[in-house]
Amino acid sequence: MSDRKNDSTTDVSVHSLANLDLETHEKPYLDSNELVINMGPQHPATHGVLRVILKLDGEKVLGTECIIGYLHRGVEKIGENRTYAMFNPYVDRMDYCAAVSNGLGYCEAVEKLMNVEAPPRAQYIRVILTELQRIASHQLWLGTHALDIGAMTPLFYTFRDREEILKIFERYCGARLTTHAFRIGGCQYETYAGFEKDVKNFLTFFAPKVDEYEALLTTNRIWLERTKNVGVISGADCIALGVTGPVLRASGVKWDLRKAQPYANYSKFDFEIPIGTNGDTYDRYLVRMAEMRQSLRIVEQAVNGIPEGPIMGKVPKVIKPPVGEIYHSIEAPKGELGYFIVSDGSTQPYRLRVRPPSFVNLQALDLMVRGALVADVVAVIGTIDIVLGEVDR
Amino acid sequence: MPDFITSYLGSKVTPGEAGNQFWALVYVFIIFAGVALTVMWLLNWIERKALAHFQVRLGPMRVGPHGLLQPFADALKLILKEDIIPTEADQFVFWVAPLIGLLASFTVYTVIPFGPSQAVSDMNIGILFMLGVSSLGVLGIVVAGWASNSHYPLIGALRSSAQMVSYEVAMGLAVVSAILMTSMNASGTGTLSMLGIVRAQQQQGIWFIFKFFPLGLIAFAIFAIAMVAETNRTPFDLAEAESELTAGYHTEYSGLRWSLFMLAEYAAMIAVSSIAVALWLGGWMHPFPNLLSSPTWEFIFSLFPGLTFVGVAAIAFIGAARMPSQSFFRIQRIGLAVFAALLGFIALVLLVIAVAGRSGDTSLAARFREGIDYVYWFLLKVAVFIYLFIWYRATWPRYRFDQLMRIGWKVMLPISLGVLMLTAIVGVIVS
Amino acid sequence: MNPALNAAVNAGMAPVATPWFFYVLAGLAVASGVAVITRRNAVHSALALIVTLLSVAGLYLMLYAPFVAGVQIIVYAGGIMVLFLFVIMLVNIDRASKDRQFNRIWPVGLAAACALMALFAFAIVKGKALFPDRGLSLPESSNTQQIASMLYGEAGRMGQYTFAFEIASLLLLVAILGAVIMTKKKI
Amino acid sequence: MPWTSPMVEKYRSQYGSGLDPLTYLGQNYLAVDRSLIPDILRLLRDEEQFDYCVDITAAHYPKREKQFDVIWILYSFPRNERVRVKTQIADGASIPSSVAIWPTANWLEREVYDMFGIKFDGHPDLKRILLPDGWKGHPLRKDYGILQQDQEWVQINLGIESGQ
Repeated sequence: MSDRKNDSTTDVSVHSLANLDLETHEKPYLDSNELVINMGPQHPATHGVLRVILKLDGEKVLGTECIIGYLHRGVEKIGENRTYAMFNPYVDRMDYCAAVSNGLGYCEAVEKLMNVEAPPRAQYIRVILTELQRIASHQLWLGTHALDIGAMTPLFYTFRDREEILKIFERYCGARLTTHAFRIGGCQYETYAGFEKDVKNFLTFFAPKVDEYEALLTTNRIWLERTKNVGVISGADCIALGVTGPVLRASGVKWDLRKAQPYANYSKFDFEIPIGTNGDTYDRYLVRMAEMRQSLRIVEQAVNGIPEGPIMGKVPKVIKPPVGEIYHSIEAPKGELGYFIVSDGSTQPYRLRVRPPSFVNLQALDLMVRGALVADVVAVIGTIDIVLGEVDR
Repeated sequence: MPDFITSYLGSKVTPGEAGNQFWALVYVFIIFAGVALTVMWLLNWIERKALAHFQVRLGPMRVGPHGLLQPFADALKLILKEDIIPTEADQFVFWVAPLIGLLASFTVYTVIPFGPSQAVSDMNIGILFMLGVSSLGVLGIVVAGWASNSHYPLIGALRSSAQMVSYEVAMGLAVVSAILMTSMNASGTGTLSMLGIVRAQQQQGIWFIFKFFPLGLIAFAIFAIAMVAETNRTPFDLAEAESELTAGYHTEYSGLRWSLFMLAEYAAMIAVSSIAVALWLGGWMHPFPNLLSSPTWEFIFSLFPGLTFVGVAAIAFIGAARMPSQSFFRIQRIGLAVFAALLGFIALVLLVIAVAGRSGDTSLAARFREGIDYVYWFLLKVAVFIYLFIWYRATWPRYRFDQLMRIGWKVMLPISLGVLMLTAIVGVIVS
Repeated sequence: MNPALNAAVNAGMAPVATPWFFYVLAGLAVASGVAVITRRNAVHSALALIVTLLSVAGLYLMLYAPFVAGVQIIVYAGGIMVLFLFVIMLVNIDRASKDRQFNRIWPVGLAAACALMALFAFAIVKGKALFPDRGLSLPESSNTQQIASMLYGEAGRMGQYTFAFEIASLLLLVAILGAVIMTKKKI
Repeated sequence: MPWTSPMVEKYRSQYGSGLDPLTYLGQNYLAVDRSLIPDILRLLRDEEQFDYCVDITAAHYPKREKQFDVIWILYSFPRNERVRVKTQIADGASIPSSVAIWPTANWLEREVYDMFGIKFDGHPDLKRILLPDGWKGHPLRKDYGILQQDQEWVQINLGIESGQ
């Protein structure tokens, strides 16, 4: 299946996350080198409460160290103390920019553990909403990333268009951000009257908007200078560091869980996996732009082929999966989002582990910014697309 | 009326040249008050509105009709805010830094030639003085960054000083090539005086942007880029790059002291735009002064100021008419209508002056008409630049520091040097 | 009225300012000059130096030398002082301010300063005749043009100081290259 | 349910009873004795092309003698296949770090240490990652209550009586 370009065995010496020597020595008299600055946890460009300690030589980055956990809420511990159904809303609070995707992963993992399957209509609704959520997440990413690099305007364009997606969510389930759209075994709500029309309207509305974003940035000289060859990471490094999602694909590895290990009913849809070649910030931008277009394709096919039928599978009132364990992962907008659930046969998970893409991807920051400039750190943090709610859980 | 007032009204030179201290002071007052008000109110409002409309937003809408009074509300807020000086900061330097920048950018206005006699003084080293004083503005930024005793402001200050020093070189060379063009006359002597430079364009019958095409254009382009860097605006706003350095050199500033930095930045924007207008775009001259100089054309051009105000008043009236009809908007609607009426009145006065001043060249009305004409065309050209500044900000991302330096030293400096040499060579050949 | 001022007025130039201005500027220059060497904080010293330079520029203006004044502001206050500040900010100031302000050879420095002052006084008192009173012959052309014709000559004639000027610029070029070579380990 | 495949057979014959290949709901995992851990992981990467370490986590079983399960979730890009490796260790025991095998293990192992207190030998920088450095207790252990917190830390560092 995998037609990766970088077909190398992962080299151990590829990258060792060496630690920063942050101890402040007595400065020599005329020493102008090595400035240690603290970026965050309150900083406009760290997308939340990420704290990055930068060791600088002038403007050149000698090394970074991420301090995370400011938003730690103990989601996994909460999961062990709630029933399966009660925990469902909590997953929305991890990657709050892609709540629907989180919910899909969790519901499918529990369904797999119980060996039930959502009915076809529910699968279609799930795919439509999840792909819309992917577009929304990428829009949010694009706006904030462009803002980090200094372009203000894309932010407002993307928020204007993201609003249309959120409106569909709101009409469907009443919530815009933390949607709690799915239930274990299917969907809670039947689509509202006019759902298909809304989605189709959005398709025709949004296709030209992607071009609009691209008109602003893709051939913008300054944008090119700021993103090309910035934060380069090779495919082999990505794999060694466990980096997934658009970052991995931009490095030329054609790997998408929707194709590699199809879940929901993604195998029924025809779409492509966009990949980049250089693994730089610009390629990641292009990959995400192309992914928005591919998501539109999927939504179009799904909304045209949505069958009639029930929306909930046969799920007992009290969810009690048999003893056992399961790992299930989906392709969230940010990468591989996995749930590892151990059941002891009771109504609560014995152990619930979330494999968050942002957390793992963030590890690559150090490799990507060494030797770059301060401004690149901001660009690279943006391009990894982290959500601190998910990093810290 | 006292002698010193009436004696000057017919004068054709600047009050500084005529040694008329009273009128010099009046001019200083008009210019400073005008600039402060324009900068604080109009420029602030226009930047926010224009930027908002670039970004599919409305911008300020609540305070006053279409947010017209928002800048005043903000100014009031900033003045009333607590003046925080960090304990670790260098108190005195922290206190004095914003004043340096403000002083530098306002002092420049003494030599801006709004018209042949509409300037405070015609200094014979005008352009040199302007460049020198405006380069002092960076001291305010550097010192502010240092005095804050904090890492981000320090990096902002370092960036700013490196940027200013680099771009001043290219800017200076571009300016020199314009000065060189002033010497393309019979006597072969150029001038550094701002008025002299505009007069040279008048005598040679060409704006310097078109002189020795494309040399003038290239020099102008170099200056137009360098002046964005000089004023720390997007895409060269690295000194205050908010996504990297939170707010750069003014991170630790708040309230009035912070607003002084903003005031200085806006004032500097107008100042550098004025240099560009005076040096390349014919200063106070209306378009095609050599072709369209018949009395009829003069009359048509003199109607422009009045017509502009008519246009703005009309827009304001339409805005008032289109206000929603809820009672909540009644005050706003009335306010906007009054504003429109005021603009209409100004337009009427201007048109009356234009018509009355048409006949002779000696009457007071004619003097007024001329003065208004000069100032109008000068400010119109400056306004184009201000709009460009806002447009840049809405469109472009920010350059990275090394790219900025590379452009400054490896692209703009060689080009401006080459343009300077070519201008000199072409000048020698032509004369 | 002194003759120089008289000549200036005759040449169509209004007096730039009263002697009062001179005393203010001179006092400012001296006071800030003292501040430059007495401040412990290097940035304060640099700021005081800027004030000195600006007041000297003002004095140039009073001497009908606007070009020199303008160059003084651009080059010294605008350019060199910014670089000074740039360097000072990168240096670890805390330690510099703890160092002794005056080292052991300060009496020598004082003696040298006194000697220089005596020399100036001597020159002013005794050598008045040596310096022609140029103020009497203020020409029509502006100061800028005079400097230009001194340096570059006019109407095909080489200027008085063209050669020296070119040599000086060559010297500066050599100094720049030397600075680059000294700071860069590898070129 | 036992898991059979040529790969498993090969290792089975090599390591014997230290290795227990199982499958559940179509997902394969190897229950491995702690002593075999670095070897098996290295073999899986080098010879079986499991080049992507998806996740490292643990589970706490306080009633067992060896209280902790440490679980590696691996994926192979060339084979498009997942496998889990599980081992049991006692409280206080340590386990060899796999940072040298997959660099991504760095933060994942730190998180396991943070949440369970399992030490990884040879980890370059084993310290807490999500919780603050001075925190007492490891929250994902079963004996750590859901409302429990390090009162002392909260009082000293946050200056408040309680975080709840």
